Amino acid sequence: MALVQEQEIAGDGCVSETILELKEATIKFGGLTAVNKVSFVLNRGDLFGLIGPNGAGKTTCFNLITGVYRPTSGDIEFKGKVINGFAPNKIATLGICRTFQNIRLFGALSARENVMVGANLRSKTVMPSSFWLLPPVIRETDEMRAKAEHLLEVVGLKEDMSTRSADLSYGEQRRLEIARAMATDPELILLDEPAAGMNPLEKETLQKVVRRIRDEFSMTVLLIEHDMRFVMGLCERIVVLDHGEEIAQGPPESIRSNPKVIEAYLGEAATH
Amino acid sequence: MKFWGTRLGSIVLAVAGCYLLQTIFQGNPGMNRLVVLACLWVTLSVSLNLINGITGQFSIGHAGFWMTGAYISGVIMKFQPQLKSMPAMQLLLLMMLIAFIGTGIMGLLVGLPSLRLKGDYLAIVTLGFGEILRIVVNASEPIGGSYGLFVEPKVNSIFIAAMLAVITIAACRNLLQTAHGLEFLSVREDEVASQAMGVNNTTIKVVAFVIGAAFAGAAGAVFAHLEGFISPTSFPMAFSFIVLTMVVLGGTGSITGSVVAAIVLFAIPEYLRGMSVNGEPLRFTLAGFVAFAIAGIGALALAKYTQDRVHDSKGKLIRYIGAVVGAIVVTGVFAAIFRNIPALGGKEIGVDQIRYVIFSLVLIAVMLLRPQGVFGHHEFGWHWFKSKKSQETVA
Amino acid sequence: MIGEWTPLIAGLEFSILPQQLANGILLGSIYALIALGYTMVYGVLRLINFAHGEVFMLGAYTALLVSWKLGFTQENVAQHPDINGSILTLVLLLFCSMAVCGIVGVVIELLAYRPMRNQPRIAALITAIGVSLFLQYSGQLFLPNSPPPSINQKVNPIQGATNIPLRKASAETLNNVSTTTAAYEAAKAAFDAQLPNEESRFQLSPTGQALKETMDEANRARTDAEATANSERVEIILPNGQIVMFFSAIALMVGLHFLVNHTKIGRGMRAASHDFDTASLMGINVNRIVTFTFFIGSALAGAGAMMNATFLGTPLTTFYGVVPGVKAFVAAVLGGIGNIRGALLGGLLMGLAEALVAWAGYANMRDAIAFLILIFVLLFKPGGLLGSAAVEKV
Amino acid sequence: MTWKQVLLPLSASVIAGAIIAGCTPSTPAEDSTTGGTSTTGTTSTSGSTGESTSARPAPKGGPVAIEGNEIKLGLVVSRGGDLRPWGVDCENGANLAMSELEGGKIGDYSVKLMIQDSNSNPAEGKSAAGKLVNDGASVLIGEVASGITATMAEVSMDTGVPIVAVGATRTDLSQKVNNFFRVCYTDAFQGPVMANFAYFDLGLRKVALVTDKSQPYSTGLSDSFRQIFTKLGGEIVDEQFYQSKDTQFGAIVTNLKSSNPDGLFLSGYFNEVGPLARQLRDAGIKAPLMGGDGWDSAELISSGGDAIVGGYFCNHYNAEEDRPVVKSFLDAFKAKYSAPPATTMGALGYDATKLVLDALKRAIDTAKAENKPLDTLMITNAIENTENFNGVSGVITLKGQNGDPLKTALVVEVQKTGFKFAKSFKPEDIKGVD
Repeated sequence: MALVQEQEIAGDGCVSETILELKEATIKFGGLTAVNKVSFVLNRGDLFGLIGPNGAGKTTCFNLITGVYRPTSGDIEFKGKVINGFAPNKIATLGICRTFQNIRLFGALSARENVMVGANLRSKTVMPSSFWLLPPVIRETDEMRAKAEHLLEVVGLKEDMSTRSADLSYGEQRRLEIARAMATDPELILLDEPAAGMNPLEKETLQKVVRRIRDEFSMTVLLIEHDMRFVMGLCERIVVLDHGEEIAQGPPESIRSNPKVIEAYLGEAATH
Repeated sequence: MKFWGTRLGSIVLAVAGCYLLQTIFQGNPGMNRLVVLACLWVTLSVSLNLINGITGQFSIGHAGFWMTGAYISGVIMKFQPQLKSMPAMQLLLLMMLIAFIGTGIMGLLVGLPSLRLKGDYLAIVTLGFGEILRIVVNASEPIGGSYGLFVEPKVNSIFIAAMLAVITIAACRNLLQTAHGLEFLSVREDEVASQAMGVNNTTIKVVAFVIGAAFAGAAGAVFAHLEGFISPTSFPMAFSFIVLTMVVLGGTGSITGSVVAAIVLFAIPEYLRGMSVNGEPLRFTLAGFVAFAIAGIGALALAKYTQDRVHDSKGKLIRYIGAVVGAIVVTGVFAAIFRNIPALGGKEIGVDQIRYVIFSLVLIAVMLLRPQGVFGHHEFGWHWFKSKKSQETVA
Repeated sequence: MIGEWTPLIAGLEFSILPQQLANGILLGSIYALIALGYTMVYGVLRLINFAHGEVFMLGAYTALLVSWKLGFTQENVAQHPDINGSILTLVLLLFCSMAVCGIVGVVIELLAYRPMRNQPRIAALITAIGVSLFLQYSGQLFLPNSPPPSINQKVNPIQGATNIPLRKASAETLNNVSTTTAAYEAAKAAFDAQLPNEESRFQLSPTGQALKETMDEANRARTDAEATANSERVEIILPNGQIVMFFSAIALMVGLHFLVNHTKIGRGMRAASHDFDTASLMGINVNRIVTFTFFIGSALAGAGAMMNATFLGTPLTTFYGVVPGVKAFVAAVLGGIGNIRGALLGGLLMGLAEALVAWAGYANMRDAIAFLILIFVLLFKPGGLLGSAAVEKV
Repeated sequence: MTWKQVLLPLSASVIAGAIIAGCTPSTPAEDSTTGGTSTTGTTSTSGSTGESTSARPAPKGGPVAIEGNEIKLGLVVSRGGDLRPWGVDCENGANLAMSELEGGKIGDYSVKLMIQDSNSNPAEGKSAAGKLVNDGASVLIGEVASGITATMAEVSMDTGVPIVAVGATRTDLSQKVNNFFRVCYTDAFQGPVMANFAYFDLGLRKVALVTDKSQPYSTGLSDSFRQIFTKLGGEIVDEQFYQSKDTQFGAIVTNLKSSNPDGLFLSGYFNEVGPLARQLRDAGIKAPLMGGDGWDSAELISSGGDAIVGGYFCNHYNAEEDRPVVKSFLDAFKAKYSAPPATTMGALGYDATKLVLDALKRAIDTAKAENKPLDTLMITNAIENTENFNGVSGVITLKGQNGDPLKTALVVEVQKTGFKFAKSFKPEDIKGVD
């Protein structure tokens, strides 16, 4: 029920509470600085885009936020709390969840089971009780199944609920990843190239889904995308990275006309 | 209400089944022991399946856990002989409980490296653990060393062994019935993704090792009291491989697969031991065996080719039948030819002498034809008889 | 027994440390040679070839059967004591072992592993275990194993040992040795002279008994003097056979290194080990590469087996390959499986560890401690010493 | 994760356990009334008093009457695994003994030998023995190793079927049950023989032991040697260990060298002793080598080469002995299998079977005389009463010996062409044993 309230607040746009803040986050691999002093602020309810040419450090940014890597310097704050170097599962528990650029589904599990893994994060029962199949666990599992089915419906995979996830098509797998991430009830969801490999029709549906995530499920969305039209049509604010450095930040219109961005995308922007 | 009814019903059913098993085989001392051993193998293979198949941690040290359990019980009986005054059944249960806990702790120790190691590296560490244990026991004379240890009292109860197997199966199956079980599967499927979904991989892996080891330890206690004598040679490294084979052959992650494979693989050598014609062990000539081996390889290759390349079911069937018939014909012809080769001609071998040759051939053949294991990731259940096969593993 | 373990430091005898290090290196070079086979196959196919130990066993049997064909059977040697092997015989045995093992390796790959190539690795592993069991148990039907035969020592012209003195015993003790030896010789001569009058060596008349006791007394004095000389002396004694094994192993490894790094097929192997699928897309005939890898890896096992069986003379059973197989596997993992230099390093370290553990007075725990070292190394370097732990790209 | 949630499953498990424990039917083969712990040689029994004169506990099962006119003997050997060389020899010896039985019959009974494989594993050995008894075996013969025999003895304990062990030298085995017998001597006999030989005949005072830590046989032999040798006044200056199937012994050889022994006692099997001897000599150790009957194989000379020549070991018989039974056995064995027995188990397997057949004859006579059906207890008693059985491996007396035969041991010297008799030891010759 708390969700509904937050949604209202975000919808009104009156209160802009900072949910994630990167403060000069930097990471070096050996001599290579993959992300260099990147700073940006996400407010609750944002639909935020992170773009940049190949190798700009976007996914590394995600890895920093989700705890796969620990920043060499700088801080990452989630709801005012520094989360540097937390284990990924800890960060997921705090309320940040992600999808992966190179899809990482649990291939042998069905679509529904994939989502249930995510939903299990908010389980209130302990694992030992499942060895005994105690009633609370069964009840909870049933609830999770229902939740999973609902989320699959949201991303449009209701038909394929019991299909092995490895047997799904590429686009379906991407949407399944989103559903799985949503199942963890995150406050902030990170989507890594959700539209990659989709046809225009699928992309359009996806845009709706992402909006719905924000509006209906009141999650803050941070997404990486290559397709400019997709990003520009969807995001309210955008950060552009190039060679690990932040080169621009602002609403889509200002980004579109930013000479630095055009330079970085030279030739690439024109094709989109 | 319905829930508790089902629950109570299945418990009663399981107890009754085990009791039935006991009453059927009680009177037959030879079978009695084999049934107990089969139950122990089932326990071992299902518990390894939890580590290896369900959680995906490549462990080949299961004989070590088995040995730990057996020795815990043996050593306690050696140094606390006054325990013998307890009724045998209660004593066995107590020993199983202690072995369960003790081996669980051992499982914790062995499981810890799994937090850092993966795949083959983890495999060699678990293998090394088994070997270290064997060598240390060999060198520790207070607990018998290589001489071994007599364990008293001997308790021979199909009921207990079967109940242990049932409880192991139930624990694993129950786990997979719930969303918590999915955590184990997700660790197997993709550790990075599972962690990103908030699964604590560390806990999951350690729990898998602890539970898997603990059940193997309990089986060890039963084994020690069944045999009345344990020594490091009773738990050779090869046993770890055989348990692993049971898990993979049944289909990694499939509990029913593990159960069936354990029973079948245990039964093959024992069945071949008893295979006889008019009371004499079945014998055939070495020439015949070689011919059969050659024909078998050919038939296997043909079957494999058919499986991979031929797609219409009628053609498949014809080729399969052709492979079998061809193998029989080739065996006959080659046997006739080989009989004239002096090195092969005269010798005769009993089927019980080549039990393990046949065992290994079955292993290779099954793996070639069905690499995902007999049951794949699936469980055998009622849904197999329904029109639409469910593709879901669990839940 | 636990109470009787030598205290760790007090038991160390530093005068034999050089010798123990040499022992370790000699032992390790053979581990390394066998480990190379594991490592090469793993490098290309990511498959642990559990049947490698059995290929090793077949190599030893090949050497045995060839030596029998050459006339070095026990009866023949007993009848013709002048039969002696030459270096040429050894080379022939080596060649045959390597060729047979190479072919066996290729056949195993073709029949058992190739169909499994696109299957889960664990399935291929079980097939490998199956092949290993098959070779062990079917070998019992066809190969001579009761009693376990050994290659007759006459085959091997390289006998004896090389002594490298590091510190000589003092002149005084040496003098003492020669006096006591002379006294013993004299007593022995007296006893031997008496022997024809006796019923047997062990059933003596009082005279004989007295003479024998004098001789035993003199003998004890002599061994005591020799013991003093021994403890003063520091030396390294290397059995010639093992020296040959060591250098052959090194030569084979250097050859392999050249092959992998400086030839076309070696380039193919490296490409395949880097990325199997891409290599095949790049027009490399990966099947040929795999076949070749199995041939070379198995041939190296054959070489190790032939040298082990000939120079050390252990009787052969079909389980001959199990222990070297496991040890070499450990060595390969220790060095970083898939890495050729790692196999060498791992093998040498294993050998040294075993020798040093025995030196410290824990000979009964030797293998256990080798495994412990492995576990500790892996905990700190999860990819082995030279292997890089694969970092998953997220 | 609250404690309540953790405790609930735990307590549930305890309750479940209690329920199972409570409602379990007790099996007939209840074992709570077993005798002593029997880890030492002299155990007094409690409870069951058998009709046998021995002080060992009686078996729990049996006696089983023999129906029909066929007596089945069950032989367990290792056809697979590490022990195969000994197993095959034992099987050959037993088959030879059977083939010498005229008409395959004793009196009215035809005698059949059934053979099962133990695959060198104690558990499988027990399964094999269980199967044989199930198939109607009235006597068990085997195994060559103590570990497997120990589990087989459990079958004898439960069923009352007597067992005659072939090569199980572990001392305390025979104390478990009174239908256990063996044709080999125990570790407690062989070790002292060699200790006496080393001390008195070779005049050694400082001996080093080399033990195969993975073989109970070797461990036991080393222990008994050490015990007697130190009691006689000698000193054990060092003990080094290896595991079966080791091939390079450099490290322990170097240690042995630094301890400067007068003599070395290698208690392992010939497989490792041959190469070990060569490496000892290569390292410059000249002290004489000694061992137990595990050395007995022609392969010892082949694998040990010149290094092993001059070594002494304790054996059951010697091929050059002029006892007629040895000669006829060797001739028959060579004729049947075209080679002499490869290990000492050929003779022991032959003796075990012969001894059983001999006992059967007497048991059948007894049954006839008492006009009772033949049963396993009669056979047990007949075996127990064996006196002066003239076996290949020596004259065996089991009467009053608690299953361990009274035999003469031979010490033989290894020579280039074979083994030469050195000295024989009767049990009463051995000093230092209480």
